[in-house]
Parts: sequence; structure tokens; C-alpha cells
Amino acid sequence: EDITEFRIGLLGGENAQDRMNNNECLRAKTEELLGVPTKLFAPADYNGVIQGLLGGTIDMAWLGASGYAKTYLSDPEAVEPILVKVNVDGGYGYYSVGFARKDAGIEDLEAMKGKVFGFGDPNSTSGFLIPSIEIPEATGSTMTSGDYFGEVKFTGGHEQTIVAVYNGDIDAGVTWADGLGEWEDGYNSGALRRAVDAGLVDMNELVQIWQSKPIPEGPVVLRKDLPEDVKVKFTALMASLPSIDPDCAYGVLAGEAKGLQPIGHDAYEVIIEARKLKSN
Amino acid sequence: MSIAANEGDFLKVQADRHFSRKKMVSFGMPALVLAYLTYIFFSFDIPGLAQRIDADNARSLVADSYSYKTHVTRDNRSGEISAAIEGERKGTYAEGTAPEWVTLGDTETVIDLGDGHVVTFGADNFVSYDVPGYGLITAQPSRAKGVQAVFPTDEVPEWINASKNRMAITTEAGRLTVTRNRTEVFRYFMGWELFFFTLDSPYHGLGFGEVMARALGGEAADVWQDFWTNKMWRHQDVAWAIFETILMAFLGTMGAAIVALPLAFLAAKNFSPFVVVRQVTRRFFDFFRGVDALIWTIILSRAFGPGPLTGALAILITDTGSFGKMFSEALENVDQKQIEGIQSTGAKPLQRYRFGVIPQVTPVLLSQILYYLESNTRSATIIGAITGGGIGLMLTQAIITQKDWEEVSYYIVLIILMVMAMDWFSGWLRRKLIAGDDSGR
Amino acid sequence: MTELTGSVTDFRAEYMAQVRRKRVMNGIILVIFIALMVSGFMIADDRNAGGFWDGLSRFFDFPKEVLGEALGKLDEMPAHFVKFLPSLIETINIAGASTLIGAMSAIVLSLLSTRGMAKWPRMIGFFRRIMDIMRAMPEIVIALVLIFVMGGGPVPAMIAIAFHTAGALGKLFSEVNENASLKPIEGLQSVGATWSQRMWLGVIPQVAPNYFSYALLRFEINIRASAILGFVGAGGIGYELKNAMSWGKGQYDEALAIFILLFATIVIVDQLSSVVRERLTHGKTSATMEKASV
Amino acid sequence: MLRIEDLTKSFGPNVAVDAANIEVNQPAMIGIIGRSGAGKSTLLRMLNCLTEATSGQIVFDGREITALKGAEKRRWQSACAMIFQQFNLVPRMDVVSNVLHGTLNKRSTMATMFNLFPQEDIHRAIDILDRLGIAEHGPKRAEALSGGQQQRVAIARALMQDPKIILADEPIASLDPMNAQVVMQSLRQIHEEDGRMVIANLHTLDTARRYCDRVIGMRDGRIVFDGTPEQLTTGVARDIYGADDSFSEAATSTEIQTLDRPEAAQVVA
Amino acid sequence: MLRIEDLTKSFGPNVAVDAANIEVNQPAMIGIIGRSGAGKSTLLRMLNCLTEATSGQIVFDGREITALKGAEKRRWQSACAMIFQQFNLVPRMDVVSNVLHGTLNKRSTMATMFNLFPQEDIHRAIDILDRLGIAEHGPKRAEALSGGQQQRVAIARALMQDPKIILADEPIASLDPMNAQVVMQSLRQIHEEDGRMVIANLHTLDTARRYCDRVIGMRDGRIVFDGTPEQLTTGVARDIYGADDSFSEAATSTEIQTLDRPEAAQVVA
Ligand SMILES: Nc1ncnc2c1ncn2[C@@H]1O[C@H](COP(=O)(O)OP(=O)(O)OP(=O)(O)O)[C@@H](O)[C@H]1O
Ligand SMILES: Nc1ncnc2c1ncn2[C@@H]1O[C@H](COP(=O)(O)OP(=O)(O)OP(=O)(O)O)[C@@H](O)[C@H]1O
Ligand SMILES: [Mg+2]
Ligand SMILES: [Mg+2]
Repeated sequence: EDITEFRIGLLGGENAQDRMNNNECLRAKTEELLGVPTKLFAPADYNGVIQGLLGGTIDMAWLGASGYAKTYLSDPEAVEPILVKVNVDGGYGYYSVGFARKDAGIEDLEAMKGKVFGFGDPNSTSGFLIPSIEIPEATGSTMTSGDYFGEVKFTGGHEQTIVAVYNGDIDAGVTWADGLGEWEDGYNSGALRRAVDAGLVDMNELVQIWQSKPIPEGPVVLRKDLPEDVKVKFTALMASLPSIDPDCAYGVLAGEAKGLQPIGHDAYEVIIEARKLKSN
Repeated sequence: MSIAANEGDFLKVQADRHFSRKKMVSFGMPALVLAYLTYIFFSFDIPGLAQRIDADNARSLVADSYSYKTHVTRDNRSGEISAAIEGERKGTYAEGTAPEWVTLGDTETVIDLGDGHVVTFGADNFVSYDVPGYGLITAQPSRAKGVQAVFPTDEVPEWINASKNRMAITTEAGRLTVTRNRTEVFRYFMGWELFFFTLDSPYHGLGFGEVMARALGGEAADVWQDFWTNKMWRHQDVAWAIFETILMAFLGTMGAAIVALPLAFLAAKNFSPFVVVRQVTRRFFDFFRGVDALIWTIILSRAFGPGPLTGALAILITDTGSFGKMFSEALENVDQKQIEGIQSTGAKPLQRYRFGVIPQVTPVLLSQILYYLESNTRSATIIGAITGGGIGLMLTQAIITQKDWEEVSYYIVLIILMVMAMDWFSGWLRRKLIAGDDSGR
Repeated sequence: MTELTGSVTDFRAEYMAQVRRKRVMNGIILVIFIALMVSGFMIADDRNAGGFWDGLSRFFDFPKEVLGEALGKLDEMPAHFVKFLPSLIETINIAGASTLIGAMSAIVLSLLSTRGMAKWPRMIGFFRRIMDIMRAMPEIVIALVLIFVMGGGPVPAMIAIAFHTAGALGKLFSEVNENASLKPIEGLQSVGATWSQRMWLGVIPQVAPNYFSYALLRFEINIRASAILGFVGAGGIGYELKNAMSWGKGQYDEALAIFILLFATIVIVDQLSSVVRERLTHGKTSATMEKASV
Repeated sequence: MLRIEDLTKSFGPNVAVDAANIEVNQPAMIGIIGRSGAGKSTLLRMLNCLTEATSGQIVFDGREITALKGAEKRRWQSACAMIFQQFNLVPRMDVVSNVLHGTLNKRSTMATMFNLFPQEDIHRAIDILDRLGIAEHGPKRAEALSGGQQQRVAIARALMQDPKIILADEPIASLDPMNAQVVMQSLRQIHEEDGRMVIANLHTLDTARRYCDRVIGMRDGRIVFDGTPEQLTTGVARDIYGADDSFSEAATSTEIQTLDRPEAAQVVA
Repeated sequence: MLRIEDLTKSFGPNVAVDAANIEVNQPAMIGIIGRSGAGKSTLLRMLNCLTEATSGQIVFDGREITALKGAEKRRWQSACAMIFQQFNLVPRMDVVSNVLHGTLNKRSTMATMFNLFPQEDIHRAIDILDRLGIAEHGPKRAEALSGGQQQRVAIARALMQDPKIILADEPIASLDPMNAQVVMQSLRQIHEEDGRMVIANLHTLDTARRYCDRVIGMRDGRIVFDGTPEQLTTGVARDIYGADDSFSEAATSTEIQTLDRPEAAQVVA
């Protein structure tokens, strides 16, 4: 069967229109390649894209690892991972980092006892899933409000977490970073770096209090129902994007990247297990 | 005229009692309100909030909403210097160009922040900032040794924030940030820069008269094109978003009215003889209304994906409940005489409804529908923020990224204007249609 | 009965012209309306990720998924209800406080903008515009801005809803005021009463039942509003719902529990307020009799 | 022509019309009198099939009306026009449209849904309005007219049905004396000129006497008098109304000149 | 006591009161007559400071009333009670509360907001109501009373103010003759027993003649008559009302027995 339309879902984290603009080149190339109208959709949160993939109203998206796990757990037949972004250093992992205000005198998890701790979006790997598993391992108690931390809440996203910590609304939070470069720059890439670039925070006033083990970068996924030739063509296009149009790749992949490499479902088993663990 | 003394006393005692009761009531109500508000005061932790409230945020919000900043940045690894409005890629000055207050040189770049504040980027990442009334601050960032800042006084004032690897100087003229990788200067200006044309447009920087003159001189299409596709303010996208929002409200409201009208007959006592049908229909209405547009939006976005149609359908379903309830109440209040009059001529049931019922209820229904049209414009803004579409999404995203406050205020103004316009329009239509409706004069 | 045969033909012609005019007008309006609906639908369908007709068959996918999981864990439901009750109370409190504050501001605003009652008659237009702007402001706009300034929690939501409520109720209240008699006010003025005495003793007793009825209706609307604002970070049951919903499978039972709580609250308040309002507006005469016969 | 046989209508235990028998053999103008609650309206409503009879039958030109259903019933209703005390017009619609409603039974549902009436109907409606002297009000909304004018619009609607019978349920009860006279004269004229049967519930004796060929008196659902106006003496009237000696006919009169009429004084005496 | 000097009020080009001069040296009961639009109400409203004068002044006991502002003005208003044609009570409040409103100016705003009236005020209110014969209606809502009773409540409120002057703007125009008499008698009684000045706009000559010590006639804003009731002949009345010879005093009368009074016939003649 043929498709009449190709729909690309864009994950949150940036101004909706910026996302649209950054991905416009990909849309044009795909339209040219597949010969069907191609559209971009930027729902308000992670869940919007996931629901779109599950409902069959979105054909392609670049998910986070946890988002992929959620999609898989809801319906294993919905999507398949095709590619993953490779960092400039050759790896395809990043970290969840915990941070707090320097003047609050908090330097490690120990000092967070009884304080307010913030996650980002529940569907975020680095903003919730991984820290919600690894931090209890480190502290030896659960993440329930009042158990170790005084209160645990969701801020809604990476940007909100950073601003909330910076403003002192919460004592510490987690977000993602590539772990490369300098802390005072907010690392080479990640949510902190973006906040610094935007002039939102002064890294001198923040300290890192925790860092996770490496987290696999989220996959670019396609809907399984798509015709085989569409999958092949699109995968080829994506994979060659950094070489044929680096500017476009910079926008689509949200920063410098070495390239994309194929990846399968197996790479995410760990995350899926972790996520299962979190579901009661 | 006078009444017996004891009777008068009785009346007085009665009145005293009456007034002490009134006193209780007049104290009781405010006391209840006060007690509740006190409870709210503590349960919402307002004292704590007063401490947490961040005046800086408010200030930056207000300042940002009517001003913009231009960044001049040097990459300390490559030595490249770039200037960009709001530090955004789309606001970047072309290679080798800069605003007139930045003097680009081969080795030395002089940035005049105004009021005597001058920042100089020298060779080997050297940077100096001459602050009037304070002195010259210099720094020489390097990977090995950090920022190496030198201040004219021993005591560092609080507007300077310095550590080994980072230095930030904030003055009323602008801000200088130096890290090992980057040296960056902000200068603030009033207004919404690039609102009409971006830097790459030939019309940027021209006066209104000049642009008009060139537009009239045959370049109207180009002028419009440059304005309409402005990458910074995205007038086209904003227009589409507002249109989408109004579209959601319109489709939702009208669709709901069309669906609800026949159903309302089933729920009206005087038109639906079967109690069961009536009750079932009413419970459906309650359900549609009770579930709320918010949840319908979530349910529907699985089936229909993000976009305006989903929002419209969510409004449609919720309002079918509201309209169904209101319409059936209106139907229950119809004047039976008119229907009987039509019935006595041997009219068929449909005709009976058409002439006996519809003319009676149209004014009521129309004014309800139009009232909802206005209020749904507001709902559509909110639904858009959740389901992904329209001006609501643009607004929430702009707020979440927390930097483009001028865009935020622009969207807020547009939203208020949009809602007020819809309010005005629905009021106008209501007066027009109800005064001279289809059959009257 | 009349011999005005000549003029009857005139009437005929005149009326036929009128009928034709009206038919054309109605036709045009109908065509425009249908065209707007159809093209609007097509545009919306086109700009939506999923199409309308494809989506219809998937309508129940999501409810099925939620119910499928939740029904398997029915025994945990009561615990969930207890768990989320505090958030529900917070949501209701946001609605209650904002309705109260909004209504109190609305009373003052509406009095200031009604002819014959205004303290400063020249400012009537100004206060009306203020109310228009307050009314036009969607709650979410204010809430998001305030969350930025003061962090998440119930207060931004309360302020945002109260702000909008003041405008919306202010308009309704001033319509009520317009129908109130000015005579008592003049009567009180003639005894040398101050403005607040005139308003409190002369106007409020006349309009209180209508005010109360509108405020109740608003309370119901505000419960929904505060649930929605929770969705964007303002606390309460909306926040819990969003978290449970976006986690998805594994927490759908919680999502359903929250949903049931919210739905039940809305329905109960809706029914209660319609009963009370019915009493207030229709039972007025009997209340008068009762009072009068004391 | 019209035969009513043992027609009965009960509402629960309450018998509104009790075994009524009436036979009419030629188009006549018949007045039905009786005090409030006597069953006059119920009788008329059964004739128009607005209310179903409990037992007994109505036969018109050999057809049993009481047994009709659906389209057949509606056809009968259209042949048997009804005029109401409260006019029962559609107040927000214009006068001509209201008159055109008289043709609803003959026209297709679809066309009428969109207010599409044939031009000849419209012309006929205007002619009828003209005959009743209110053609110039044609384009106005019905609600803009005075009571007497509205009742004439209702009569016009009835005429538009081109009915065999016109039923009028207290057509002048809501009208002032001046308008009452105009309306009764219109009804009489229609009866005389077109030869249609007119059955009118009336609540004043003198109106019945003055305009009707035949008067039927009801009391507690039963027909207690059936005769010519001449036979309707004050004694009989007292009987119908169940009144005692203080009964004064003048008190019920709507005639403008009542006070000057010798009979009035006579009755009071 | 009261001196009105060249008092003028214009509404745009329209002069409602035109250079009125009145001097009153002792508490009298004064009636102001004149046809509709003569400026009677405007004059009274200026006295109570409900309307601002355009020019001229009002002086009471040496104080210039027209210049008062704010709290001073309200104090004057409280010393100068006003009774309205439409009573202007708070209909949904009980009678005693309405009477207590007369003390608003003397009590603090906060206290009155919470219905805190001192007990002695409440008792005085009941005494006043009792004096006017309506004490037993005290707990009822004002709207539940008849017009005459409501007007007496208004008078009670005025008395509650313990005013130096009572102004009454057509106090009996909304009342039936029976009630009118009761109200006028109450006003007269207050004047006689308490020695308060009463100024009443009246629209009937006979009332003015019967109850007042002094009558002022206005026409087109000007004062055209000022004298005793005896001086108010039919000729003068015609002048005030600008009526022609067909003017009949009886036509304006509210007296119950007018038709039987010989004078009435005489005037008509
Ligand atoms: N729909 C109904 N349900 C119950 N009882 C009814 C109904 N309609 C009429 N009745 C009763 O039937 C009796 C006859 O009523 P009907 O209206 O025919 O009297 P009427 O002679 O027309 O009186 P009126 O002069 O008041 O119109 C009355 O007792 C009335 O209460
Ligand atoms: N607020 C106002 N604005 C404009 N014109 C006014 C106003 N009040 C009164 N007038 C005019 O002033 C003139 C005098 O009015 P006033 O009410 O004093 O007459 P009156 O003698 O009391 O008449 P009535 O017997 O009808 O009460 C009239 O022409 C009236 O139209
Ligand atoms: Mg009847
Ligand atoms: Mg007057």
C-alpha cells in the first residue's frame, strides 16, 4: 500500500516555531524524496508525539530513550528504531546530571536530605527515568516525597527544572548534558548549555551534585506500518544528512554531531526494563 | 394612633431580637469569607511564596518585553567575532558586518556600549572593559589559566561576579561575560527590533516613508514577502496560528450546535415521550460536559493526532453537552399554543417543529451559541497549548523557553485583541440576527 | 371588506419583493455558513496530523487502553482516590478562592461602571474597558507568566482565574445593576449616606440573589479552569493527571482514578449549583413571603 | 354532514364531555355556550383531533373522524380549521407567513422547511388578508399587531386551509368589545358568503344570539340545550349557567352598546 | 431661617428654575404648586443638594448651603430630610432598617455596613413608626407594604434624621385618596407637634389649601405666586397652571369627597 502523506513529529524542548524552522529543510528533502506531502507537527509535550506514533498519525520522530520505551510498552508493533545520533567524540551516550545552587551550600546528594527535588517530564529519560532509578540506589531510600527528599515534584521539562533551581523554587533538579567540555559553559551541549547560551543562568551560581551512568541517546523511529521502500528511502536520507547538508543536520540534530548510525531495538532493552520497574 | 405600652415594648423586644439576628448574619458572612481566605492564605503557603517570589524574574520579563539585546560574541578558540540580535542565528549580522556601535578591526574590536562604557576585544583573547567611575577591567582567558581577570580595586563590587573560570560584569549599559571558551557582550536597546524586516532584507533599517515609497514604486510584493516571512517574528505563522485558533472555536461551537439541536429534542420533556430516552440523553449531555474539553483533548489526540481538528472536536464534544442541556431547557420553555396552532392546520410533525418551535427558540439559541463562540476562542487558546496548535501553543512554548519575552508579550497582546474582537463580533452578530431574524421585519 | 383592489396588487408586489429579498438573503447566509463550515473543516482536517475519517475508527483506542489497564487493577482504586484527594481539594480551593476574590472585585468594578451608581461617573468607560481586558485574558496566559515570576503552585492559578473571573462576573454584575432600581440609592443619598453606605445598603440587597447565582455558575467553570491550569504546572489535580497520563501504561489506573474524581466533582458541583440557582432565581417570591410573614 | 354520537372524553375520573350527541345537516353557524369547565373546548378539540376521544364517534360526510390516524388525520385537520382564544400564531413570523401555515398540509415537507411557498399561495393569502381588511399589515410580525388584528390573521390562516368547518374556541374572549365585533362579523360573513360551517364557543349569550343560527348549551360536559337563538330564554340561560336569580346577562356581555339596549334592562329585571 | 436667593438651575439651554427668591423666617408648612415641568422637583432637589445649583444661593441659619462639599454636604443632607414620590426605600430590607437609614450620616460607615445600629436608635425607630401607626409592620420587608404605608415609612426615615426641614416631593402623587389623606395628615401633625419646617410639592390645589400655611406657585421655573391659601383664588390657580377657562380644579383633586363638596361645583362653574 502507498502513503499519501508523511508526518514528522517534533519533540518539545524548544520554541515550537524554532523547531519547525530547524526541521524545515528535512521536511523539504523528505517531500522531494518520497513524492508525497510532508508535514511537521510540534505537539506541546513528549506525550503528544508518542500518542501520535501510537495512533498512527505521526510517521517519524526522534524520541528520547524513555519515550521509545513507553511507545514500545504501549504497543510493541507501533514503531521501530532506525538510527541514533553519534556525538562528536564518537559515543552515543549522554548523562543525567543533578545540580543545585552554589549559595545553598548543597554539594552532593547527602546535603539534599529533606530538601525539594525536581524531575522534568515524566517521559524524559534523563529528566526522570534514569535518575529515579539511580538516585535511590545512591541514597538507599525511595523517591517518595518525605522519604529521603522533603518533596519530589515534576517541573514539566528541562528548561523549567533549570529555571526552578536557579530561582530557588526547588533545591536541586536533574537535566541532561553530554558531559563534555566545561561545567561553567554548561558543558558542550545539553539543556544547561542552551540555558547559558540564552543568558538564562550563570553557571557560576550552580554546582553539579550528581551524575548518572551513560544513557543511550534516543533513537530516530519510524512507524512499523510504513511501506518498506519508504522506510529504506527515509533511513538513507537521514543517515546521509550530516554529509550532504551539515547546516540542516545541525538544526535537525540540535547541535554538532558526528553523524548517525543504525540502531535496533535491543539497545534499549535496559531502558525498557527500567521503565517497567517504574510502572507499578 | 399610638398602641398600648406593653405592645410597644413587645415590638421593641422583637425588633432587638431581629437586629441581633441580622448582626449575626452581617458578621457571619464576612467572617466566613475571612476564615476561608485565611485558610487559603496558609494552605497555599502565601507567606513562603512572598519570600520565593523573584523580583528579578519579573524585572527581566518587563524589561525584555519592550527591549532587545544585541550580542557580540568572540569564540576564544577560533577568535571569530559575530554579532547577533537576541543571540539568535536568524538575527545574526552577515560575516564581516556589525551594528555601527561595533568597530571591527583586524586585531582589535571596539564595542561602544554608550555612556562612556567601552569594551575592547584585543589580540590573544584579551578583553578590557572601561567602566566610567570605576576603572578598567581586563581579562585574558586561556584554557590553562582560566579567565585571569584584573580589577582596578581590591574590593570587587557586587555587580561583578568572578571566579577562576568565569567572569560576568553587569552594568546599566550592558553585560560582559567571559569564560575560557567565549567572550560575550550584550547591549540593550528599546523596542522590538526586526519586527518588520530581518537583517537580510534590503528593507531593514529603512524608514516607514521610504519603505512605502518603494512599495508604491513596484516592490510591494517583495516588501510584503519580506515582512510576511520575517524569520524573527514569523508574521505568517502567527497569522495562521490565530486563524487556527478561531477556526477551532468556530468549528467546535457551530458543530456542537448542529449536533446538539436534534438531541435536545430527545432530552426535552415536552418533545420526548419516553422517559428512558430522555434520561439517557441527559446523562450523555452531563457526561460530555463533565469530562471537560481538557480530557477530550487527550483522548482525541490519540485518534486524530495533534492539530486544529483535534481541538475543534474536543470543543465540539464538550459543547454538545452544554448546548444540549441549554437547548433542551429552552425547548421545555416553549409556548405550547403556537405549536398547537400549527398542529391544528394538519401540519406534519417536522413542519410543526419548523414553524411552531424553531422561531420561538432561535433567538435564545443564537444568543447562547454566539456567547459560546466568544468564550471558546479563549478555550481554543488553552486547548491549542495542550494539543499542539494555534496561538496557544506558540505562547506556551515561548513562555517555557523563557527568553523571548518580547514575543510573549506580542502574543499576549494578540490574544487579547483576538478575544476582544470575537467578543465584539459575536455581540454585533447577535444584535443583527436577533433584531431582524429570518421571518420578522 | 376593502375595495382597495389597486393597492392589494401593490401589497402583493411589495410582499413578493420582500419574500424574494429574504429568500436571497437567507440563501446567501446559508451558503456562506455551509461554505465556512465545509472549508473550515477541510482546512482543519488538512492541518491535523491524523485525518478525521481515519481517526473515527481509532476513537476508542485510548479509552480502551486506559480502561484495559485500570480494570485489571480495580482493587487499587480506593487507595488511589485517597492518594489524590488532597490534590482535588487543592483544585477546588483554587476555584473557591479565585471565585471569591474575583466576585468581590467584580462587585466593586461593576458598581463603579454602572450609570447612576458609579462613584466617579466620568470613569465609567475606563472601568468598562478594564473589565473587557480582564475578561479577554485567558487564564492560561496569566498563569504561565506568574509561574515564571513566582514559581509553580496554586497561587499563580488562583490569581489568574480570579483576574479573569473579576472581568467576566463584572460584566454580568453590571447587567444586573442596570436593572436595579436607582430610587433607594437616591433615598439614601438624601439622608447624607456615603458612597459605600449607598452601595452596601441600597444596591446590594436588591442584587444579591442574582450575584450569588452568577458566582455559583462561575465557581463551576473555575473548577474546570483550575484543573486545566494544573496541566501547565499550577498544581492541583490537573498536575497529577498530566503526570499519570503522560507516563502512560503502568499508571493508567491512577489516571482513571484522577479522572473519576474530577468528573464526579464537576458533576456534583454542577448539579448542586443548578438546584441552588433555581431556588435563588425562581423561589424569590416565596422567600419574600417567608420574610414578610415574620 | 356532521354527526356526533355519544362522544365522551374523560380525564382520569373527571368527565369533560359526557355522551354528547349533535347532528348538523347543513352548513350552519353554531354557537356553543356554557360556563367555564363545561367541556366546550374539549368538544372542539376532539372535532379537530387535537384531543382523542375516550369513546363515541364523530362522523363527517360518512367518514368516521375519530378513527383517523397519521396522514389521514392531518388531512382532516386541514379540512377543519381551528381558531383559538389566544390566536396561537407564531408571533415572530410575519403575518403572511402565518397565513401560509394554513397550507402546510398540502405542501411538501421539504419545501416548507425552507419557507418556500408557491407564489399563488402567497397571492391568495394576501387576498384573504385583504378580505379581512388587514392586507397592509402583511409584512409585519404577528406580534406587532393588536389582538383583534391577530385574531383576524388566525381567521385568515383558517380560511387559507379552505376548510369545510371552522372551529373557533372563544375567539373573542381576549378581545375588547370593538375588536370582538369585527371578528364576529368576519366569521359571520365567511359563513354567509362561503357557506362554510362555523362552530364557535362563546362565553356571552348576546353574541351567540346575535350571530348564530343555532345555539348549543353545555353544562358539566352534557348538552343541556340545543335550539335556535329565540328559544334561548333567560330561564334557559340560567339553567345552562347554573345561575341563581341574581344572574344578569349584561354582566357577561361584550356588546358595546349593551347599556342602551332595552333587552338588557329587561333581562336584569 | 431659610433664604433662597436668585437660585437658578439650567439643564443645557433649558432653565428648570429661574432666579427663585424665597424667604422663610419661621418653621412653616409650605406647599409648592405648579404644573408638570414647572421646576418644583428641581427646587427641592437643590435644597437637599441632590442637584447642584447653577447660580444663586441657599442660606440656612446663616450658612451657605450651595457651597457645601463632601462630609459637610452630607451633614446638611441629614439635617434636611427628603421624601420622594416613589418613596425611594430599599424594598428588600425590613421597615425598621429602612427607618434606621435615617441615622446613616451620624454613624460610622463600618458599623452600618455590619448592621450595627445602637439599640436606642432601634427603639426610637419603633417609636416613630408607632407614632405613624405602622409599628406592627416593622419586621416586614418594605416592598410588602402598601403605597401609603411605604410613604409613612419614608416619613419615619425622615423623622429619624431629626431634621430641621422636611422636603416632600409630591408625597401623595402615587397614592390613592385614602392613603393620601393619611400621609398628608402625618406631615401636618409633624409640623404642628414638632415645629419642623415642611416644604411639600403638591400637584393638587385643594391639598395645598387644606394643609399648608403658605403656598408658592411656580410656572416655567419662575415663582409666580407666594401667599396664604386664602389668596389662592381660582383665577390665580389658572394663572399658575396656565389653564384656560375650562380649567376645573376638581379634575386635579384627590379628595375623597370632592364630588360632594359644594366648592368644587362652584369652581367648575
Ligand atoms: N388536558 C386536560 N387534562 C385534564 N383535565 C382537563 C384537560 N383539559 C380539560 N380538562 C378538564 O375538562 C373539563 C372541561 O374543560 P374545557 O376546557 O373543555 O372547558 P370549557 O368549557 O372550554 O371551559 P372554559 O370556558 O374555561 O374554556 C374541565 O374540568 C377541565 O379541568
Ligand atoms: N436631570 C435633568 N436633565 C435635564 N433636564 C431636566 C432634568 N431634571 C429636570 N429637567 C427639566 O427641568 C424642568 C423642570 O423639571 P422638574 O422635574 O423640576 O419639574 P416638576 O415641576 O417637578 O414637574 P413634575 O410635576 O412633572 O415632577 C423640566 O423641563 C425637566 O425636563
Ligand atoms: Mg375553553
Ligand atoms: Mg417633579
